[in-house]
Amino acid sequence: MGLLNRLDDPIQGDGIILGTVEDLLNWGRSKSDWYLQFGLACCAIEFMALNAAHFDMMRFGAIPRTSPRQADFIIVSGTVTLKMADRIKTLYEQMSEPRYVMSMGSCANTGGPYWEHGYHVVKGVDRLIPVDVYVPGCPPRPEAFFEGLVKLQKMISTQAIFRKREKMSAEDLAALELRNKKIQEYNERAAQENIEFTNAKHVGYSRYSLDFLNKGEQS
Amino acid sequence: MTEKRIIDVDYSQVDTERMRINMGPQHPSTHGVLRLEVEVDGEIVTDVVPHIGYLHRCFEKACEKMSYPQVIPFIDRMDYIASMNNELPYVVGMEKLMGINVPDRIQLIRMAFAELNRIANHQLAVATFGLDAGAFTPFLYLFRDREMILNLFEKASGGRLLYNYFWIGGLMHDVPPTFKQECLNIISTVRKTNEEVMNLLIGNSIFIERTINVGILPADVAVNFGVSGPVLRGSGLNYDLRRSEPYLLYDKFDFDVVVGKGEMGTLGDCWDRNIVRMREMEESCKIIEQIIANFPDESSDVRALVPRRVKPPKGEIYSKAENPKGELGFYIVSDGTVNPYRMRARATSFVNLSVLPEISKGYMIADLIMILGSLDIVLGEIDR
Amino acid sequence: MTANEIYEKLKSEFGDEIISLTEDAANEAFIVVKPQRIVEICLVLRDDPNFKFDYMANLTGMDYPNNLTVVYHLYSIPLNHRIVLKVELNKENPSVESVEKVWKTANWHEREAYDMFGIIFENHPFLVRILTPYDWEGHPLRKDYKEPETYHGVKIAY
Amino acid sequence: MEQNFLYNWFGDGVITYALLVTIPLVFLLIYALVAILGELKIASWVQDRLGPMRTGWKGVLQPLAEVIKLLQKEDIVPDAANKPLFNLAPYVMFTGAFGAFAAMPFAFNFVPAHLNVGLFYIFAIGAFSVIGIVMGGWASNNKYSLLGAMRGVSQMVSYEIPIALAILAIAALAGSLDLQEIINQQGGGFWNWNIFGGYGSFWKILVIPFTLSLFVIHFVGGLAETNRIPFDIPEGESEIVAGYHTEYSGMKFAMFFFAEYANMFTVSAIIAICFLGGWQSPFGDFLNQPAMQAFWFISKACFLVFVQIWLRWTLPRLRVDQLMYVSWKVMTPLAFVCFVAIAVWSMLR
Repeated sequence: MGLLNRLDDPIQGDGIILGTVEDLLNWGRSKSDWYLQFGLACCAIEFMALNAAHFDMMRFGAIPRTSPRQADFIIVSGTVTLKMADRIKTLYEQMSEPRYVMSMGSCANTGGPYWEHGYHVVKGVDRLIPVDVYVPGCPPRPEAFFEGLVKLQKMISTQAIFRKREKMSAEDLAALELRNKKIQEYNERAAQENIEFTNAKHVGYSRYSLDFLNKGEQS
Repeated sequence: MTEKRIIDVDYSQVDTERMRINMGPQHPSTHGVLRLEVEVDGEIVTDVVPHIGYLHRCFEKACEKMSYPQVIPFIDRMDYIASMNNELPYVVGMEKLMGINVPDRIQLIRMAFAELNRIANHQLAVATFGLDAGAFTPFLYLFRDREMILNLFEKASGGRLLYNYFWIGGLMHDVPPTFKQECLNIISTVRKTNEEVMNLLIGNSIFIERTINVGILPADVAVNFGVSGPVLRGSGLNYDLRRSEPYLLYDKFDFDVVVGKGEMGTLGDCWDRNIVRMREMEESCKIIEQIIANFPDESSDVRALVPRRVKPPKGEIYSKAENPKGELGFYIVSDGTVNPYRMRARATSFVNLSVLPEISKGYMIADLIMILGSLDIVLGEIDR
Repeated sequence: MTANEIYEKLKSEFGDEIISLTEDAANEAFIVVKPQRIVEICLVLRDDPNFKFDYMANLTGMDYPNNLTVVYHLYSIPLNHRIVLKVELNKENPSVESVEKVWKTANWHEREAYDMFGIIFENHPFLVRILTPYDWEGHPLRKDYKEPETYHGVKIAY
Repeated sequence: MEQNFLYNWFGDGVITYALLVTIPLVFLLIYALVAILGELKIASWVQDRLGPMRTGWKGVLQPLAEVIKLLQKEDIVPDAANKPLFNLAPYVMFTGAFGAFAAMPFAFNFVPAHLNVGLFYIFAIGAFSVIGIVMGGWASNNKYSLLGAMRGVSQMVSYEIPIALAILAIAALAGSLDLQEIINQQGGGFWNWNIFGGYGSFWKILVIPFTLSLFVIHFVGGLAETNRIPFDIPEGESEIVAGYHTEYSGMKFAMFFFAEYANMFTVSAIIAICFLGGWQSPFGDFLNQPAMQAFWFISKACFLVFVQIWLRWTLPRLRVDQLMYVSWKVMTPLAFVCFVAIAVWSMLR
């Protein structure tokens, strides 16, 4: 059965016990990845078409969850604007730990058609949160999105949990180091400018808390 | 069962404290990145402050730095559910400004695609409206048929959602050879599924209870708020740009403007707005049938009249068209150069959303979600 | 009613408040009006039985080299005719009376004109930025607008 | 009543008690996995799509993958949350659902705890899950969960009245609260089931409308008890994000997930016992051996679970005040009328 196909693989299989347990955990995590139900712009409509009957996303075990606590990976589908930047960061920080990010559409990858004149557009969501899979296209075709999803699942299923690190191929190792460095760097930046950025200081202003008018202190 | 809602409970002796909930940019049913700051007294909504701008993509500033044809892909990305209809007012306005008269065949193609896009938009509107009420299955059925329409668009323009198909003076490509047959298939399937959705969702008594007498919008308040499209017609006002100021060949086709009559509950509630959209799909099917009936068979060169360099004379024009969501207008000011001096998009959802605080006071949170769903807003258009 | 009739009637009623009427070759005509009594003019336009402009389609700002203009597109549903009003303001302190009392839709349009052009609308119920974040500097649609370098620690330029 | 077959095999020792507890627990866990898979597959079948296909053969191992994944998730406890209540809530709700299995008769000789007030006990322990919801909603210090908790309380409390009346009517009909006794009286073919007025002369046709409406009331009340659409306002997905379990992640959320499915089976089991003749086979004495009896009981309960899932994917959701209106103004008076009619009938019979 395909479930534990890593067992008979001489290189990757890290012994019967540790290798199997790790593969089982990876298999569970990759096959039932719940995503956060959250769309930004035009890619969100293509995203809804993915959940519909024609291109059924649930075939991959991806069930929409409305609260970030229960979501495994967040799909940034659409243009990330500066006003939305704090929210995306808060959402990413609210998700529980083994979390992944898939940036769908060229707006989320690099700012898309708004790269030149978009004064209010963040040129790529990887300026805010570390991204695992980029799906190009504006909006990407559903098949392109599924290729990204399968790539994400493959990445999850080959992640190292126990002493698998030494056996990984050089290129996998480099990719893993790069990802950890990005997360490291992101954590430092978040910690260093913590006052300015991460807390919900800029949650927003309303007619009742009028002190936002005097620029000095904010509510 | 639920008579007209009168919330005059006197809370004087009970010291209740208003709670302010933030239905933030990430909420399952705000149709995108809209933040509603809702002041709630228990479950009853006392005040709503919509905060928009989370998808402001600097459309108007970008237009001033681009040439006229370059603007069309950006217009698609404004109301990304009805992109064909978005391009229509801009293209018709520019042709009027530059004095190009497009042959009848191209006008018929434009009208056919605009009406197909209207059906696709209303399918999505009714589907998400059902989703807000908690019914998941109609969403799937309506989206299954939407795929058929998207396939036809993809054959014609190459894109599933954003097309850049209408050019100033013509079209990008000619229609696919099987255009007529596919339109007729689409119409027959749409009619079959709509009939099924009418029984499954619209006729469902729980859905009726959830939507009648909710978010009542009187006609005069609607006009004062500048609301347009199915939201205005849902309040019983017969105002449709295709009839009052006909563009393309709409005056040669007979279709009747669907107006809410308040059959269930009072006139102008969520149910009326929704039923207007369902019946407008039927009207669009009728129009497409008439277009297919007298559609010329021989294919003509669709790019004949497309100018090499679009340089309109100095002047300004406010061209508008009946978008599925309402009146979409483009105020184009040209100073004779290649770039437009000012491009102002009067977005329908931007105006339709401004009526939300007015009609959602005194209802419950679940009603607020239904009212928001019945306004059928799209955030790309609101924030531009 | 054609644009000239509307212009004559307004001219007779308000005298020199109404400055000029220009008929553009391609399309509608627009009437230039002084900013001082804009609210009364709009009230007359809305309530007068032979005008009945009950539907304000669009209100927006324009940045011309020598002045800031506010453009009102009005339409009457019962009588099915359109007119465009223009009010010219100097660039130093562009401020005009808010017509929110006449058409409720002006509330959000004026907030956007303030956000994009910096035009102040007196006694507007809640004049605050609508599209850009609340603590954004500058008015983006002005011709002389320069993009900020970073916002909240995020680099803006590509 | 018949002694439990475990006593004959292992005598009255620790082994029997251990087995009496583990058999229902193991059954419940397996059932919950099957129910999760059933929900996904039935939803996909109703919605004209495929559902999970890539885990094992045709997606059969999907619930297993979900459990393994939820085991690994980080267990976030919000710092502003009330820690003890927050951690306890899912387990309280699960005990509410699993507690009822103590008195659940699977066959004429297998019932974990043979209580002569079985029906009353099950109904009382059913109210336990309300405490779980309130605890979870209040402790997670989140406005949406608070709303979800308040809605959950008002819904569950007001739907226990019609269910109580339905159970009262069945107790009056059967003359006892002992579940085995109620089921024994429904023996001899499906015509003697309580849904058709229990055993009795030809005249019970007069009572059938009342018992049928009681069955519907109990089923609709059961739907509200398990927060299923059209009564799923405590976790109204489209209104208040994820209701009372918005702040839960990892294994605690899995416990809430399990509790919901376990609760579905408990409620369907009670309805099967009271109205559809528990482990009685529909063909009288044919196919009535103990093993087959357990099969009949589980298949009746699973059929009702299927109907609950099926309803979830067709109906929209009710609003809070309409929900209260249905319970207080429609179902309770109807339940009173049926109860009086059945009380009179059980006297005349």
